Amino acid sequence: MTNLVMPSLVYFAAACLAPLIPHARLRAVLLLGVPVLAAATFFSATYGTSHILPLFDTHLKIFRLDALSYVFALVFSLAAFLSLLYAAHIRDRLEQVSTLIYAGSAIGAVFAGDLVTLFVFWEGTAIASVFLIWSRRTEGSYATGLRYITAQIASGLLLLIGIVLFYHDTGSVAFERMTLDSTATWCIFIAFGIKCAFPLLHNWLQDSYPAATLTGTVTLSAFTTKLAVYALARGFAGTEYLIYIGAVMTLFPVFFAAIENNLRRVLSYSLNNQLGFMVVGVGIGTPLALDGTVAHAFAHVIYKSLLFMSVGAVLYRTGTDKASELGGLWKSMPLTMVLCIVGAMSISAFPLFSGFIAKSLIVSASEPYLWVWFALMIASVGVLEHAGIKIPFSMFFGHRSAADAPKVEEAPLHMIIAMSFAAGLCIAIGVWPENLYAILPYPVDYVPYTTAHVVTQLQLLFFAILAFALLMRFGLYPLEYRSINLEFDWLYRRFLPRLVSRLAMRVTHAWRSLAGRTTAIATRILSYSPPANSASTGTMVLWIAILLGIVLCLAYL
Amino acid sequence: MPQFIAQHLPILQVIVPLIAAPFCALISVRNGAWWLAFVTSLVTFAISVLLFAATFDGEIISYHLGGWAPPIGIEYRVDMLNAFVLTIVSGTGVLTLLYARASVAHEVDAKQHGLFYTAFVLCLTGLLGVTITGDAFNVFVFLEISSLATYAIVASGAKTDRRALTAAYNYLIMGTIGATFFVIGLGLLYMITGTLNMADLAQRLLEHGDSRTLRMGYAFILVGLGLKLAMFPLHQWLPNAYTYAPSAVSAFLSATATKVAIYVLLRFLFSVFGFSIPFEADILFLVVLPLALAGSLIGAYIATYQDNLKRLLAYSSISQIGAMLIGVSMLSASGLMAAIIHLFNHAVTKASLYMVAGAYAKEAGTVSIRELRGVGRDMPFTTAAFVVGGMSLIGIPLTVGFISKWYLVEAALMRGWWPVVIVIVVSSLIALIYVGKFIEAAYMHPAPQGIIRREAPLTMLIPMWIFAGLSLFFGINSSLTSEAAARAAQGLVAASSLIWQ
Amino acid sequence: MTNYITRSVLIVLGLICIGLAAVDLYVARHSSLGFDSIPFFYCVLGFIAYAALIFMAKALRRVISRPENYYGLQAIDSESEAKHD
Amino acid sequence: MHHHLILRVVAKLLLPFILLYALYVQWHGDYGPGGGFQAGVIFAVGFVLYALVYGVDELTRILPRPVLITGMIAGVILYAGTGLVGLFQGLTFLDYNGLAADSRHGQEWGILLVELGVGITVASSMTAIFVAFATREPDIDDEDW
Repeated sequence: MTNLVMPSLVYFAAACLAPLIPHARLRAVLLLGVPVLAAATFFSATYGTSHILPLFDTHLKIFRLDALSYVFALVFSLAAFLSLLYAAHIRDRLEQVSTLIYAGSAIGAVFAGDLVTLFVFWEGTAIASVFLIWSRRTEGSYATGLRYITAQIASGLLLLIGIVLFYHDTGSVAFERMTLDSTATWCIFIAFGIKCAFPLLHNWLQDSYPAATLTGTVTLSAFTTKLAVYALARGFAGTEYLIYIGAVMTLFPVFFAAIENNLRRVLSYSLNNQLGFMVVGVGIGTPLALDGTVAHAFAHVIYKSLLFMSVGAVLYRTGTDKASELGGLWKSMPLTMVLCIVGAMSISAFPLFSGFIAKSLIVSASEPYLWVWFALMIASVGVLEHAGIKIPFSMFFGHRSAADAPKVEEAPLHMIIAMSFAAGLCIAIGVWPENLYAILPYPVDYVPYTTAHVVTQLQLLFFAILAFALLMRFGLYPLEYRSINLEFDWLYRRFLPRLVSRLAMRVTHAWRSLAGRTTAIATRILSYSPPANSASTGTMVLWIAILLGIVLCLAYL
Repeated sequence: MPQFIAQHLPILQVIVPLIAAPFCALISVRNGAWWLAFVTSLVTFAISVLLFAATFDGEIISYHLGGWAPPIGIEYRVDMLNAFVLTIVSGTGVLTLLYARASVAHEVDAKQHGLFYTAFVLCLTGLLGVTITGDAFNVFVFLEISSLATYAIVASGAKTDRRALTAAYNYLIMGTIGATFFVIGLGLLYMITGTLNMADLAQRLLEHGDSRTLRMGYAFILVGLGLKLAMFPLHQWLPNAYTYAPSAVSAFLSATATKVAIYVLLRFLFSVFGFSIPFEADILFLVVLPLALAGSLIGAYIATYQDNLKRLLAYSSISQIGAMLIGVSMLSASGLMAAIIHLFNHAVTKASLYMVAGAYAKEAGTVSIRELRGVGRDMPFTTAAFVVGGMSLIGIPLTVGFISKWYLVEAALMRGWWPVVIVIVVSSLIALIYVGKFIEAAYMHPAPQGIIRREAPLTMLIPMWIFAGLSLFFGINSSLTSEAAARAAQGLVAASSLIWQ
Repeated sequence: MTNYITRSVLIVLGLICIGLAAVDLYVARHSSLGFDSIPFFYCVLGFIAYAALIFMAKALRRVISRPENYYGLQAIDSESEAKHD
Repeated sequence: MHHHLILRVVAKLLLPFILLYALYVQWHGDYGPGGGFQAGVIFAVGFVLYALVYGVDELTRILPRPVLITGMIAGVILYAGTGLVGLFQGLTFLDYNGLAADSRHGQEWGILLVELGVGITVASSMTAIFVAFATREPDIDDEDW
């Protein structure tokens, strides 16, 4: 036991104390200190530090610091800081407390050295985060939150079952690399998969992120899925299934994103696609690929926050985040536009931006798998389409000229500061990649800025932009209109409920007619009337008699 | 500790509250009855703790009443299991009495307080007596003492709701039938063996072997106790009784009465019958296990529909009792341990939850979930206690509920009973719904117009939070409870003739 | 005015693309893939992939597009927008 | 209150015998059929008969509520107290050997006192239950039925 304070405890303590501060401004400012304080506890600690807590007949390693957990904890701290800064205008204590608990749980989970601790924090992120959705306080957000929490709890339960089985099989709950050779590890794998939004398990993400408050979405986008990527990288690195799962994940959201009207949902699809890159990296499992995954997760958290923040700022000023209702805001929100474009260029992997130096690692590592490499290239074009072009274009230019656009103010100062901070980081990482490479788990001897690489990347991107421009010119680019798109969630939001209600109606009908007939017969024969009060002593005694009868019958058998 | 007291601990455990009870009715000073009852419960708790400490390393204390040695005389016999249950009962007694002062003053007529506390202490006496005695007929006598007193204290909720009278009356009818079945079963056993001392009974039943009479006796005792412990579908007396009783009584009974009945069931199944003939185990698999599974699901399911918070908790109790019976039906040391630890954990959790409900009844004047909307803001500490208890009901880690579920699932897996694991998980999921329903109403909705609610007084908050704190403390550090439960379970298995373990 | 801007943007973009394609002839690539050293590989890939993606997405939209209130009036997409703080 | 003359006279005549019989059952309980439970009930029967014929008010005049409650309590205390004596003599609870110089006499005393305690409690409880029912104010007045 060292004298290191667990960083997650800093968040939890702050979550307990924060609501007691009466002044909203003061509270918002003080909260900014929390991620800094928490990061300070592990920032300069040596790798290998751990805490052991005895529980049951085993020992739990509730804190483990190594290269992998360090990077994730660092970027989570950054994300928590950005979210809190961006949300400085919020007075809702519930949302602040859940942000703190959510961030604290995510960081705690990253430091978990055993599965039980991981499970505790895993559920912590699930339960805390749902309040970011419910904080919107509409009926729709409540229903969405319920669907979200169901998926999250299902993941937690599967994890728990997996842990129990794993403990049963091996007698250990240590969280180390696993192989998919038993029910236990499959359960854990699928639990991770739900949180990582694997194809067909992904719907909770696109369903819920647009439903959160505008600040809540920024927070949500950073933690849950990246925690799952961390868990996969720790537990299932080199599992071949992941390569193909990841490849599918990079591709299919691209199509949905291209035709989605709600911009926060577009970003959610984009998030899913980006996770695909990381999952491919985990699946390949070579040091280069894992470094790529970690670097990509790091860069991704920052530019995805930036994009969500810019959409949030527009939503804050105009009251909508739907592409069909927006456009032409470049004149009234120029700063937001510039920052949004920085985020868009980062995610599209323009050279000198963070996406470029991170994604390249994964793409290079995927070269032995030809089709996967190909999928990643196409997906990169897709990223450019929906996140690089569609997001900034539909908000700031689009089908409206600046004259038609509603006259709104520039985003509030604290939002601009938060976005500038994120944008600065995007550029800094892109220009000086060696600082990020230095903290990755494996030594990196990769050079992103070769002439060939820069040129090919620019060719890919600019010809895609050219295609966009030409399609636009000839009116072939799909215009946005108010609509939603069916997705896999149609199954459980529409099909199954209808099916069940129909079946239930049938069964009720059948039962009623049967029961009606039986009662009629019984009444006629026995002139028996059912007791009015279901819990009358008569009924109770009847049950006793039945039960005693059964037991006695068995006794005579 | 003087030798004199150390020597007589087992009898003092029962006799102290028995003698104190009548004096409660005599004292006419304001709050005098409460003070006497409270001091008495403190003394009994101290005695239980001493007994617990004395038996923790496996010693068995035997006390002969009237100097007559068993099997002729009555014997009080304390081992790990009894001592554990005694501690639960008397500890709950202390805290509920502390809580009762404000709560009962609100819910029971002032002029009935003397008699109320008399009945309360008598109920405590009965429950302690049932637990401590080693004599089968004595179990019946104490069971009746506690039950009769219980009917009275349940009925005393009539000031706030007249339905308490009907509830108490139904409870009386059902309780009497249960006790009668139990005594019929005892009579049949006495026919076979001619003895009533439990240890002696076990010995002679083993020698006797299988017979119709024995099977009948087993059946009657099982069903009788099933009624007392509210085994599904014999639970129907429980929801009304717990709903309309004064809140302190609900808290006390939910933590003790059914738990003691489960203790008696364990004692009879393992120590007396001991599964010497296959029939006994068969019944457990064929009848008790399915009913326990059904109970744990249906109880939870019905709970999700309740608007009355106390009734919701009552149905949740039925579900949790189902979980304990699942543990018992596994007929393994780990299953028993899970049942015993759940017995403690559920007692702690449910007591705190009923105390919360009582605080609402006093301060908000209602226990209807619909009318309690937004109560989380007006009564933050009380509602926070509910959140802790609710998490424990669901089985979220760091609460005792998780510990119970963990051991239960592990025991089921050891037996390879997959469907049982699923039932346990599903019933926790349903628990999530009914707990979530209240928490959502308490925190996410605005309060109804024109309602003034204040935080509950400290005398209610302190015991409530002691229970809530315990359910967190033992959820984090369960070494004491799991150790005690494991030893108690081993003792029971060792006493029985379970050969397939 | 708008037309003028659009046209000049298009022209600038075209010039950049021509420049990039020209550079392709001078840069030697050493990737392990081999086939990507075909001239203008990345240019063609970027253009075709983008166009194909858009057309496929448009086809997909015909199948799955629904009115906003498809899941009832109490779903996120059909709720009023003014609920944000 | 002057109806049922015969009943009133016969009841008054019977009462002493009922009480005497109760006492007989009480004192013979230790070595014959009977004992405190039965005796207590017979005692109570006497009072109930009295109340039935002469009215509950008459009964509560001679046996007010406090007296009944005190009776119940005193019986329990007598019972438990007898048991406690053994405890204080260094024996176990309910050990009567020390109640007299001779352990045989001690046992006799013990049984007698314990049974007396039971008898008093049962008699007063039964009477109290009867009184409680008989004096209960009906929710609905007789005229309103």
